[in-house]
Amino acid sequence: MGRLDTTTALSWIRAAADAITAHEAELTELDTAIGDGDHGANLRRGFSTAALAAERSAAAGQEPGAFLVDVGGALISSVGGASGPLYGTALRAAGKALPGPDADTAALAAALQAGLDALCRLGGAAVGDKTMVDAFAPAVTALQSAATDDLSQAALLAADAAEAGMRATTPLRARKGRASYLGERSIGHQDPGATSTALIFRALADALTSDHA
Amino acid sequence: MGRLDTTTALSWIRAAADAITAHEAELTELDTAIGDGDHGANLRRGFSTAALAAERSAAAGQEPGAFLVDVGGALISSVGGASGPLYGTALRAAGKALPGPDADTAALAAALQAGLDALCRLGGAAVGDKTMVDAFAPAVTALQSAATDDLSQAALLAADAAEAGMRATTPLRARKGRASYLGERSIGHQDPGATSTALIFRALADALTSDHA
Amino acid sequence: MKKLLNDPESAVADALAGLAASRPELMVDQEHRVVTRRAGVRPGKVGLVSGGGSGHEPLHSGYVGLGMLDAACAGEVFSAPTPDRILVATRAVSAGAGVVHIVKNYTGDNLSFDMAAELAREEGIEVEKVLVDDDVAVEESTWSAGRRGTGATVVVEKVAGARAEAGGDLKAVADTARRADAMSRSFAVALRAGTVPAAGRPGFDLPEDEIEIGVGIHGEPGRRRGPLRPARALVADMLDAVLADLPETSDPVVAVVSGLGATPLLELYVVYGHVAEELARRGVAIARNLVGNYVTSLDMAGVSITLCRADAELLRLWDAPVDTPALRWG
Amino acid sequence: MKKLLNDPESAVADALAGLAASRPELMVDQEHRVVTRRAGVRPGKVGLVSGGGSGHEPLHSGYVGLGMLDAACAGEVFSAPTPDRILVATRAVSAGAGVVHIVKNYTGDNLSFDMAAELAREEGIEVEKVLVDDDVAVEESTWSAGRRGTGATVVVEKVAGARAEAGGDLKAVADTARRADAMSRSFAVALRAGTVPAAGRPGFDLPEDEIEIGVGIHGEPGRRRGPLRPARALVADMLDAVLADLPETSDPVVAVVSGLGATPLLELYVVYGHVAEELARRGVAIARNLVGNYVTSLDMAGVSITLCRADAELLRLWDAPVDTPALRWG
Ligand SMILES: Nc1ncnc2c1ncn2[C@@H]1O[C@H](COP(=O)(O)OP(=O)(O)O)[C@@H](O)[C@H]1O
Ligand SMILES: Nc1ncnc2c1ncn2[C@@H]1O[C@H](COP(=O)(O)OP(=O)(O)O)[C@@H](O)[C@H]1O
Ligand SMILES: [Mg+2]
Ligand SMILES: [Mg+2]
Ligand SMILES: [Mg+2]
Ligand SMILES: [Mg+2]
Repeated sequence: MGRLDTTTALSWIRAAADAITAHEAELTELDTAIGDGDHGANLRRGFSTAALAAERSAAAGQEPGAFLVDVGGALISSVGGASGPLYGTALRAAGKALPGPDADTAALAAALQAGLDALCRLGGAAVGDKTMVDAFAPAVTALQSAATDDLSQAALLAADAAEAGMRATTPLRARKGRASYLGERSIGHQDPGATSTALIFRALADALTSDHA
Repeated sequence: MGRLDTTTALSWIRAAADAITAHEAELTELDTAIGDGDHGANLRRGFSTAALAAERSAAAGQEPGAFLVDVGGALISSVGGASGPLYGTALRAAGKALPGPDADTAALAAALQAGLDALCRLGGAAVGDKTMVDAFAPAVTALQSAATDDLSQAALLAADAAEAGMRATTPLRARKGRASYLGERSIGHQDPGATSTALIFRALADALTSDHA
Repeated sequence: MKKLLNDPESAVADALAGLAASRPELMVDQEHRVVTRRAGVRPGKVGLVSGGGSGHEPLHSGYVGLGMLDAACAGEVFSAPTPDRILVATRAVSAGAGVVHIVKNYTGDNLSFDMAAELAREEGIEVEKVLVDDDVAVEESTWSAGRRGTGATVVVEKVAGARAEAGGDLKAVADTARRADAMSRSFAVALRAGTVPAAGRPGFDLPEDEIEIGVGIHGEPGRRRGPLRPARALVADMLDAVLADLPETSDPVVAVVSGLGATPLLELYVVYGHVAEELARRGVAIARNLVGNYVTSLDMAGVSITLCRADAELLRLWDAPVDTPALRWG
Repeated sequence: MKKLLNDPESAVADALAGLAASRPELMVDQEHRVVTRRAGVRPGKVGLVSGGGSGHEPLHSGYVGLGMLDAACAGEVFSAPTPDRILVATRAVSAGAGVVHIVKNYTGDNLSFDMAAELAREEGIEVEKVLVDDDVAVEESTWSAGRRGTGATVVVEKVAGARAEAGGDLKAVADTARRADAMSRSFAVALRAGTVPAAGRPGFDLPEDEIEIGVGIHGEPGRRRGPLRPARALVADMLDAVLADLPETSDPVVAVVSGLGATPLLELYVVYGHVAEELARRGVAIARNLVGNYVTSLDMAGVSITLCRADAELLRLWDAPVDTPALRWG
């Protein structure tokens, strides 16, 4: 009942790139409030480069794992901000943990868990530090614990969980990234990275839903 | 019926200094619109220095002529803007043309004419160029042609003429000073120097009126 | 947004094109946004690479030249350069003696430089990373990403460059740079926010009578707002913050008063006057000083004060000849 | 008004105090607001005095030093120094060979320097006045006080200083300076007005999408308003205006791109890139260039472009060693 193959993975990255572009202004806004205002431009640039890499990788017949490694590499070499190495490393680690031509819910969840682990190792952030981890972690947990074999259903739950995690960053005081420099003043603002993470998980759900409709 | 002696001349300079201080913001405003915004500060600084020089000069028993030379010198060495050398030179020339311990209307008019001539020689401006000359010249003319021996009455006419000349600068296009750099855009603004000239002639009338009340 | 630009997208590329046209002694690799010395690196000399987001000019490209950096990587505005580009710069300045990376302490910069160093090492290039973290507005605690790298960068790059030019080996150059950083502290205030070209509006709005206190160089708000006060009082507060954290030795200091991009020199000299006055009052001697735009934050109005305790060796390195677009003497 | 000052009244004095603290090689006479070289003037060398209103920093005090000015007179903000102070400066740098006054063409400056020259001559000091009038935004006609002196001042002061340092006599130094002025033209645009401290608010307000075209350096509005356009187009228009009036010779030019006080270097380099591109297209070679804040107008955002046709002699004088706070090479 729904597996992630390279075609669907390509749809995911396309959808993520579209979502980032559509929300660029919002991400800029959020990063202007508690960061340096470049998260929207960083990710638009990064995902448009990543989408090109994704097309090439898919056209070259890569399996989803190698495909995600390619996409992650493209992010690392195009974003520049903190989010680039973090997202890129997460996708590369996820890709390396994803065997075979397609993945079911459990395999994808395990791969994304590996990606999350790499991200946390690299950035040193934990849940509650007001970063992308606050959206990423609950999404992976939702995917892992989804009581369904239907990957698109599970992805919808993951997207919901990411969005809930994203919203939950608002009252937090930042401990990592630029927002931490603001101390108390970071409280009351939604984290830009958690917001883009939620967009990326929503794009996964969208890709799975439409491809397997 | 009223003559300008050193006591009255001192009252004049005091009154002029007070008027300039009271109208500093207005002069700044006018000079900001078509100049560089410093006419108010220039003249406040200049007239407060000039007022000190005036006190000293009067205390030293100078006659009105030498007194005006002292005051003019103080303006030259304290204003800095174009208006400093111009006013200073005018007062110095007027002082040099003013003989004796006191002056009647005709003598003062002749002295101020000499001051005006020096001012025009130095600055090269004529009536209609949108400068202090536009207020200064009609004031001197009014003084010269006043059909009265009463100096304070004549000074009132001169002040009125200066104010009319000042107002008449508004529709003019500047040919001298910074406002000339604006070309057509100088039209529609009252000249700051003409405005301070009107204040100075009004101060003369006030000094003469109150001293001889 | 009012800027002398063509398009936010091309701002960095266009500025680098201007730098290339203005400075034939520099080489600009537009594809990778890497600025190097046309003369190249003397065989056996330690290579010096720095870089970071653009918008801090003259940092870093303005410090490439004899006696200072060998290469600068220009990221997008306020975004770290990507690892592949840092790698290109690292390769370009590797002359057999290893390469020092001077990195301002921000998450993105740290990650990108670390990844690039990893790749360079795989190619057999020895890399030492030196972190600049001088901004005392950020308390080092579990509640932050650590002190930011700001005004001290110019001091670190200057002395490290002199040490490398004088033949120091990789460890010596890196240690000198680390010592300069350890001896430096900075604090900045902003009167008006700057505008990131891609964002199009100022990072924050401030009432006419308030300033942001403890800002960094990325347009973020400071630790708190406070009233705009006379320069003398403001400087005293800023020095309190800097001196409270500056290592106490009997050495004099190098003092850098840097505008944040939109501050006229008249005001910077007013500030420096009070820095000199206040430090004299507190018994801290100023051995050298810089007053101007050295580490900026786009068109932010404000000022940063950096002090670096400098012993005889650091002073000697400071005084060594330097010939770059933004620093030149000796 | 948001500025790093104590009091508008003391702005100039406070800035001079900072300059004095920062630059021990300069001497600041606070009573008369005169900045001179501590080393004094070599007997038999022509003395060089410039000055004008403050608010144009580094002009003029930042150009006092070896190979450039011997003295700078700092008036109040945008107000010429008074004649008595110019006289003090003139006396201070008179070393038996006469003194050149470099005067930007404004009524107040002209009158004050003329009066000072008169007084100096009465004391037996020979004085030559050199007028700088490079701003093509002001058409020379019966309708104006003549072209303003703006960006070319730095070129004139540089080459005159070199000529004097090289032993030129009074007439030679003055003639060199006049030739540099005659060969120079400038044009400036403003994106945002600056604020005179004593006035407390900006000289003009501009909508977000408009600029002032043809501004001077005293905060006055320009000849007209126009839309904010891409830097490339703006530069082409500015060069049109400059080149239309620049003497046509086969000589290359010295190009100065100066920020007006609140313009980040990133933008100035973007502008310089287009200056280089456009001049190449039009067949005008750039022999030397400056990009930075050289002649400013408080915190005005904007840029001026100055071109000076420079023959071999002017280039040689340009290249001669200079050691001042704001220009240093050779
Ligand atoms: N150490 C970290 N671990 C995890 N996420 C982080 C960390 N530092 C920053 N982030 C995330 O990165 C986001 C900012 O990304 P971006 O604006 O692109 O980079 P930068 O902060 O370098 O400008 C933050 O909102 C936060 O979610
Ligand atoms: N050539 C001139 N002749 C007569 N008056 C002049 C001349 N140039 C300027 N002025 C007067 O000076 C006034 C400006 O004075 P001020 O602002 O103090 O000096 P500045 O223009 O040097 O800043 C103008 O409004 C004008 O009336
Ligand atoms: Mg950011
Ligand atoms: Mg004025
Ligand atoms: Mg960033
Ligand atoms: Mg003025």
